[in-house]
Amino acid sequence: MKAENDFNYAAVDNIYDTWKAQKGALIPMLQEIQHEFGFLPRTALEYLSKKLNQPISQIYGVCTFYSQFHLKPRGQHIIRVCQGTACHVRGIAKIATALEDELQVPVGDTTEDLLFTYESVACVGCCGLAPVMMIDDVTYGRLIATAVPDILKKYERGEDNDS
Amino acid sequence: MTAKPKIVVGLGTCGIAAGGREVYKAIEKALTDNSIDAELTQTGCIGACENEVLVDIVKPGQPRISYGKVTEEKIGEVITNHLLNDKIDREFALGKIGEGELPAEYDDLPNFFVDLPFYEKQVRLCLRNCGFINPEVIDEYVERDGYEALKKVITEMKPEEVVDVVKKSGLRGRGGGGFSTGLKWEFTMKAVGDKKYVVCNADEGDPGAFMDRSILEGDPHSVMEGMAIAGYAVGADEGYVYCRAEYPLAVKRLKLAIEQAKEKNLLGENIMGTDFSFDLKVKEGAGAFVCGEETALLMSIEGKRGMPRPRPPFPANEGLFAKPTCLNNVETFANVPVVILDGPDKFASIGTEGSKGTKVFALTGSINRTGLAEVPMGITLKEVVFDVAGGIIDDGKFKAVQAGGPSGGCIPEDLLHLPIDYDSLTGAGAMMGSGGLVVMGEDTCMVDIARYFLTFTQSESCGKCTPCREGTKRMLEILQRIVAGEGEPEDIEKLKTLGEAIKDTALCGLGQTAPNPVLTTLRYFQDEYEKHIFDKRCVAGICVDLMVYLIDAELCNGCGRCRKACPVGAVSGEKKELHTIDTETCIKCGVCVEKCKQEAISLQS
Amino acid sequence: MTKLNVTINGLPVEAEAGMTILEAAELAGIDIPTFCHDPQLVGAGACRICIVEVENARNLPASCVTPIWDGMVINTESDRAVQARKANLSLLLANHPLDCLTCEKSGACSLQDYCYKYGVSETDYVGEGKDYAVEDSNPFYERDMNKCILCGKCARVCHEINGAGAIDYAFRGFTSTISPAFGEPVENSPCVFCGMCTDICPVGALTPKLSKGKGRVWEINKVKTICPYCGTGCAIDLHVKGNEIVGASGNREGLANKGHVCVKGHYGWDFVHSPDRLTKPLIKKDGKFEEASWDEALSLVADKFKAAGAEGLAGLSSARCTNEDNYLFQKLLRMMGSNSVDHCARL
Amino acid sequence: MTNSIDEVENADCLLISGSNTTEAHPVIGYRVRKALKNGAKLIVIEPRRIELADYADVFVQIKPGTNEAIFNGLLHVIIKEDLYDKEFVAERTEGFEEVKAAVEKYTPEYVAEITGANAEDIVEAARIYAAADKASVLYTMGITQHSSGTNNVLAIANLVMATGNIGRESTGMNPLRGQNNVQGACDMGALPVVFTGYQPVVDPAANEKFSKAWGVSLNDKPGLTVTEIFKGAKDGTVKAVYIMGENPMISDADLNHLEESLDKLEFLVVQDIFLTETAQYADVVLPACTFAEKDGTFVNTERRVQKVNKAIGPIGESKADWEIIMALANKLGIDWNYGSAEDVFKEITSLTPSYAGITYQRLEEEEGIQWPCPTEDHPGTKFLHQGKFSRGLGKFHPIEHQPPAESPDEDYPFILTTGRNLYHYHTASMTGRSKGIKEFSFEDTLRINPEDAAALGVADGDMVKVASRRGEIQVKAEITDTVGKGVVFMTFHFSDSPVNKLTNCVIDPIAKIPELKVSAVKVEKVAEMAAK
Repeated sequence: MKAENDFNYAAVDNIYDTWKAQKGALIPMLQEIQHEFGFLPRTALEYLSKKLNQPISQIYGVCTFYSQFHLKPRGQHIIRVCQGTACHVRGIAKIATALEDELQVPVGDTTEDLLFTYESVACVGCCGLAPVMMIDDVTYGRLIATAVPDILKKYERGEDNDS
Repeated sequence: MTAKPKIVVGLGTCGIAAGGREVYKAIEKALTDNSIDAELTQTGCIGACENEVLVDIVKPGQPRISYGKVTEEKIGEVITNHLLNDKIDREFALGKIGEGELPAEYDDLPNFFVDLPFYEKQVRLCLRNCGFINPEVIDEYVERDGYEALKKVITEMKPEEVVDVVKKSGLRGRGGGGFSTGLKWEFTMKAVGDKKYVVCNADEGDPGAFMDRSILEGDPHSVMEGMAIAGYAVGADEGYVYCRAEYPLAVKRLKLAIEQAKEKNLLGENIMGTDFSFDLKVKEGAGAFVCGEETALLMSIEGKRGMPRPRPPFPANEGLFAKPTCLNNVETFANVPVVILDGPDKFASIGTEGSKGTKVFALTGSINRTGLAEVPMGITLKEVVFDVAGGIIDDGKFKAVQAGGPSGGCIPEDLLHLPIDYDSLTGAGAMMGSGGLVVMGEDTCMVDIARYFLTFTQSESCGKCTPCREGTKRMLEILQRIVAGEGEPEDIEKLKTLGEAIKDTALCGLGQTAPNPVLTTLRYFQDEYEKHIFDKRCVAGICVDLMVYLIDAELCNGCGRCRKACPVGAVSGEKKELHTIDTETCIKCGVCVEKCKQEAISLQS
Repeated sequence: MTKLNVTINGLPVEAEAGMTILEAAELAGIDIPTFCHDPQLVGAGACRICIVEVENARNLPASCVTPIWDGMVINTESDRAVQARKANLSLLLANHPLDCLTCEKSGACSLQDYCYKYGVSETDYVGEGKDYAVEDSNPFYERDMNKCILCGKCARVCHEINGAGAIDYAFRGFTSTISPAFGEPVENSPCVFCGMCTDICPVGALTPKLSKGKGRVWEINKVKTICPYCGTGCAIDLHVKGNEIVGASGNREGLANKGHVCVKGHYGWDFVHSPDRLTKPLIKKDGKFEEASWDEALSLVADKFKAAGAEGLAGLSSARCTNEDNYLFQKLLRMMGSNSVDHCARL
Repeated sequence: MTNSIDEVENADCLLISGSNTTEAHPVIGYRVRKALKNGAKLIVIEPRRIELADYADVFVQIKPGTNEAIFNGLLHVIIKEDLYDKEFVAERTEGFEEVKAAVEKYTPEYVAEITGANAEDIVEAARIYAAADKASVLYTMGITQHSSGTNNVLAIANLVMATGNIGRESTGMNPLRGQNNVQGACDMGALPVVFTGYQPVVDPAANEKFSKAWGVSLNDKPGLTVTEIFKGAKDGTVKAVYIMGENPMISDADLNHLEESLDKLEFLVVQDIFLTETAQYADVVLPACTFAEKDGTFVNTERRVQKVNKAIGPIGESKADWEIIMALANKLGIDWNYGSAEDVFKEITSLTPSYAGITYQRLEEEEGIQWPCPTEDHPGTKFLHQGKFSRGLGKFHPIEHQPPAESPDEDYPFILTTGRNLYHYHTASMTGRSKGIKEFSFEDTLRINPEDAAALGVADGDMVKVASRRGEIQVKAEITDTVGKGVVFMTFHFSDSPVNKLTNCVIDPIAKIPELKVSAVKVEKVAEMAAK
């Protein structure tokens, strides 16, 4: 309940007011909400649905149709774990477990502090370095599970730029 | 006022990507450092992509000199040499444009549009201003007869007359099907409605097509003027440009252009003091290729899922918000002022019987000169591929040209004599589409290309109709099996049956044309499919799953690097002795090739 | 009305301008298969099963959304149309569980019927299929989106007829599905359980729970009657097997409701078979009810009424009972000399 | 209803008051939403922010029991701004001047004070309603279940006539009937003052007609109404009561008072499908068939007579009500011999001019017929009062606002108002025995405004005690801003929280409807332990 009250309804109000005069302006409203919040928070969508008198199912349908929209917050850093054969053979599963232990989220999710989004990827094409993961544009190869926490700490400390 | 020299930097998306902004800054610095008084400005894309970054220098009384492939480091020198010493750096100079005197030593500089092979066969109507004017300064457009056509239309012509002129010109839609623009306008004009709209389709989503972006970035007013003329002709007072969100620069320049046009009363209420009012808005897409389909586009502007709706009713009768709507694409609208000012007959004198005017093509692939080329209709594919684009790189052999993006098809060498017009391309199983031309050499696998395009359309299917939603998925699965060496003999038949059924029954243009890349490659290159299926071979050497890594016994010195690098332990061999790869274990990652200093390992089909 | 002449399967048909091919075919008694079409809903043209061959047309238009023109020559069962129809059936089948033996909808399933009609016994296209959990957390109906063929009629009926708009298309392309917002179960959506979506679903994706396992379509007899709840007077069909009601659905012929229903009319019929039903007359003896025969009970009532006299007798008739019941009720009381007849019209 | 359900979606203005249409008449609610999609304007005048209020162009939230004031207020604005239909008023009505004078003092500000609404909203609503070409008023018990219920209806009629919004397609005054055959029960003379088709028992011609047809000399004095019957039972003048298919022990106002009446009765026979709360008090209970087990006819809210068809045989020894009545008649020595429901219907049509043209065959073929249908070749009547009112000229009645019998005070500070929910029907004797519905909607709540709840220290879901001068019940609280401050709401569906123990049985002097929509109550939180 508290979180609800803390929600920035005023931002949604502003966006709604900017666009309400224009017919069918749902998409620009969503674009601005996403710009404001970094994603499309459910609370914002439900609030907008009431303001627009438009069924939330329809708004959800629009949000899930266009690839630009995200219903979940995206992390500051995107971690991609390689699922290629080489990585599989070389034990990417252990790396994945280590990541999940550290991040406390399953594949496809974002950590609560919004620092990391954890995804898997078919093959990053660095089989010689297997097992491999990428964080943003940086590739980490020949990984061992015990190294994972240290790598993540670098990002947590904001020292990722020099890598 | 004494004229200042002018420096123009090509700052379209392509120019920016090639480092245009850095070049611009370097020029600023060079001007300051050397206390040169010159006007520094920007322009859109002139089309010669391979030569980015492009910088033009105009010295009063001299022709405009175009420099290509300039770099941040070298540009300062080029500028100072040119402006202070009248020395033209031949390393970068591409040619001269326009009239004026040059020192005699530069007499041999090629005339940009006449002598450069890339431009020799081009006729620039739509791209008339691209690369010349600063798109962010409306006056530059106005100086080149901008808004004259609109003025003529709203002060001298009746709407019916405008429609007649457009009809007479033979202009056809440049976006896809090639429907007569004049007829479309006539239908919208005659449709009954208390409100009408003009909509510009700027949702250019085909991989490999970027002409609409170039026009919007380089000459937004030409599109807006075309829309306003359409508005006057059909009786609309409001227009939308639906632009894909991936074109932020185009959106920015459009919005700026609209603002400037409104300030000058060239848009908005009572344009140029007449009774005609026309307001224009920009709507950004949100990432759905299908919104390039006209009814899906309208749904999207209405704030809905971009799912196409059945036609009829056509947008001319029931379009945006169920009101009569005139919907054309960027290139079509950009042609309109030319049609009006030059007159329909002049326009119709270009092109063929059924296809009038020019068409802008985005040339990409294995060719020597990539870029945007505007050529007259009726020119042959061969001329475009070999004369304009300069043929295959490294003197390679031509294999096919993919025309029309994911909706188009692959045209083989023996059809290169085909003239470029709507009907010939459609007859060959391809289409004009938005005008993407991807040229492919011998090292392209046609099955892989088909799979590539289908992957695209499949992932962009809206999901509304059965054949597209389910059918493209199954076709893609079959193609994936074939390139993975798991193809079955009946797969070719299945692809044909599915492809025809989708083509025949899909709801919208995207679905109906989605099988084209597969059907045309099956039509012209069935043998490649058969080799993949029956011989498990990919002749182009593209489909990795059909290849094996082999170590050349002659070259291998048994260093063991490959063995150590192999992530799956597929390489065996004693030190200093010939190594071998166990093809069953090998996952074809290619690490061994990278590691081998002897270049002893290669992929064999 | 302008009349247009078209030819369908060689038959000359006179139809009205503005009609679709499907409507013209209906006039001529020619059946065209459809999944996504419903005369009460805005045309979608989504399923592409109703495609027909039209002379001089480039492709095969969907008959449900294509208007006729004068002189149109249509073939609903040409080889090309049938091949395409079979391909689309085969595609739907490839992404649909083949559990017809236990499916509630078996026998009334359009997919089953058309596959039968066109001899599509198995799919040519095996590949990835849907994998959704069956949703049965509400007491009224089950949602099995694995069976959904995305005709979209449920979503359209929810938006266009009911207006609740609880469900809609979500996601895109092959991953499209029909869903409440955020993938919540329907009870967490604005769904009001009118169940019109279950009536309109052509396959077994939406099935009423109360009717589950209670009878096969061919064992069920539908009896049209009027809903016993509010004053709207919705015509409903009671689904009867033997002497048991096993389901209900809206009846489209009803002029008051045109087939529309609410949760009560659709799912509120099972009180009829409640174990609480009174099955015998009861007489209260020493403060406790005892079963009695009709004769005994009615004799007692008659005696008491006579004893009460016209002044002392009153009756409450019923706004739930039929006209015939009410008529005889007031007639009886009035014949007994009492005008003290009323009912709870006011409550 | 003066109009048909089908016409709702073509109105260009709907004024909804005293009707939670989407819950109480869901299928008509669909049509309302369709009308809105078609562009109709919507005015909602309600004490609660019902679902449709969210879609309204103007939502006027009023205190319960202030309906006449608001309608007078609308008419005031319409007259003041010269928006009334002078031609219609002149040609088709009488008594306008008196009403004009009466509404003079109902300025928006004055009405706002009485009703708690915004004055601007009143003006806006009046303008929208007056501007519409085809305006239709939909209302139900929220208008009628008041001590001034009749006046409320007349106030609406004044508004409707002044703007000429009646007697045309999609244009009129439409009470939505709450029960499947409440219209039919009235049509059939299940009222103390009329025979079938509203032929008065006091009218000598009618009385003679029925006496002759039925072969006895009939009483020509009005009988007792339901409230009077129970009063009579209490003071001993009514001795035997025959109740068919009604459950007043849940639905009537002031249940404690009613209980006393039933206890006092010498003999009560209840004929029903279940052993209802009322049947518990009976001396004899007769098992009746449900709608599914019998043939007959229902009349819906748009006066459409429709055929009810037997789907299954009787459960147990139960019988169709008409069969039971016939058997009883025969026990009483009246010799009846109806072979079928159709035989009964034939007698009805022979005695009822407005039904004269209706036959079972026509009902089957024509999907029901809307009365009046005087002859077999008459198609039935889609909407009433076209060109002419039944009495000739439409009569305006000056109406003064009269506060409800009970106003909140220090002891009972809240106004309790009641209604239905979507899932249940009336006393839930049927829906409460339907598996799915029972599982989904199994208890009531007291809807209370967040501010009020906070002041009482009540949290969502807390058990509260609700008490009026007549009784008290316990129920869970549901905190919602759909009710205004000082107002609480409950449904009357649930026997474990029988809200009618609290309601006021004061009745409207003309229609004799109890004031179920307004009673003063107090609310207090029940201590944790006591709740269990």
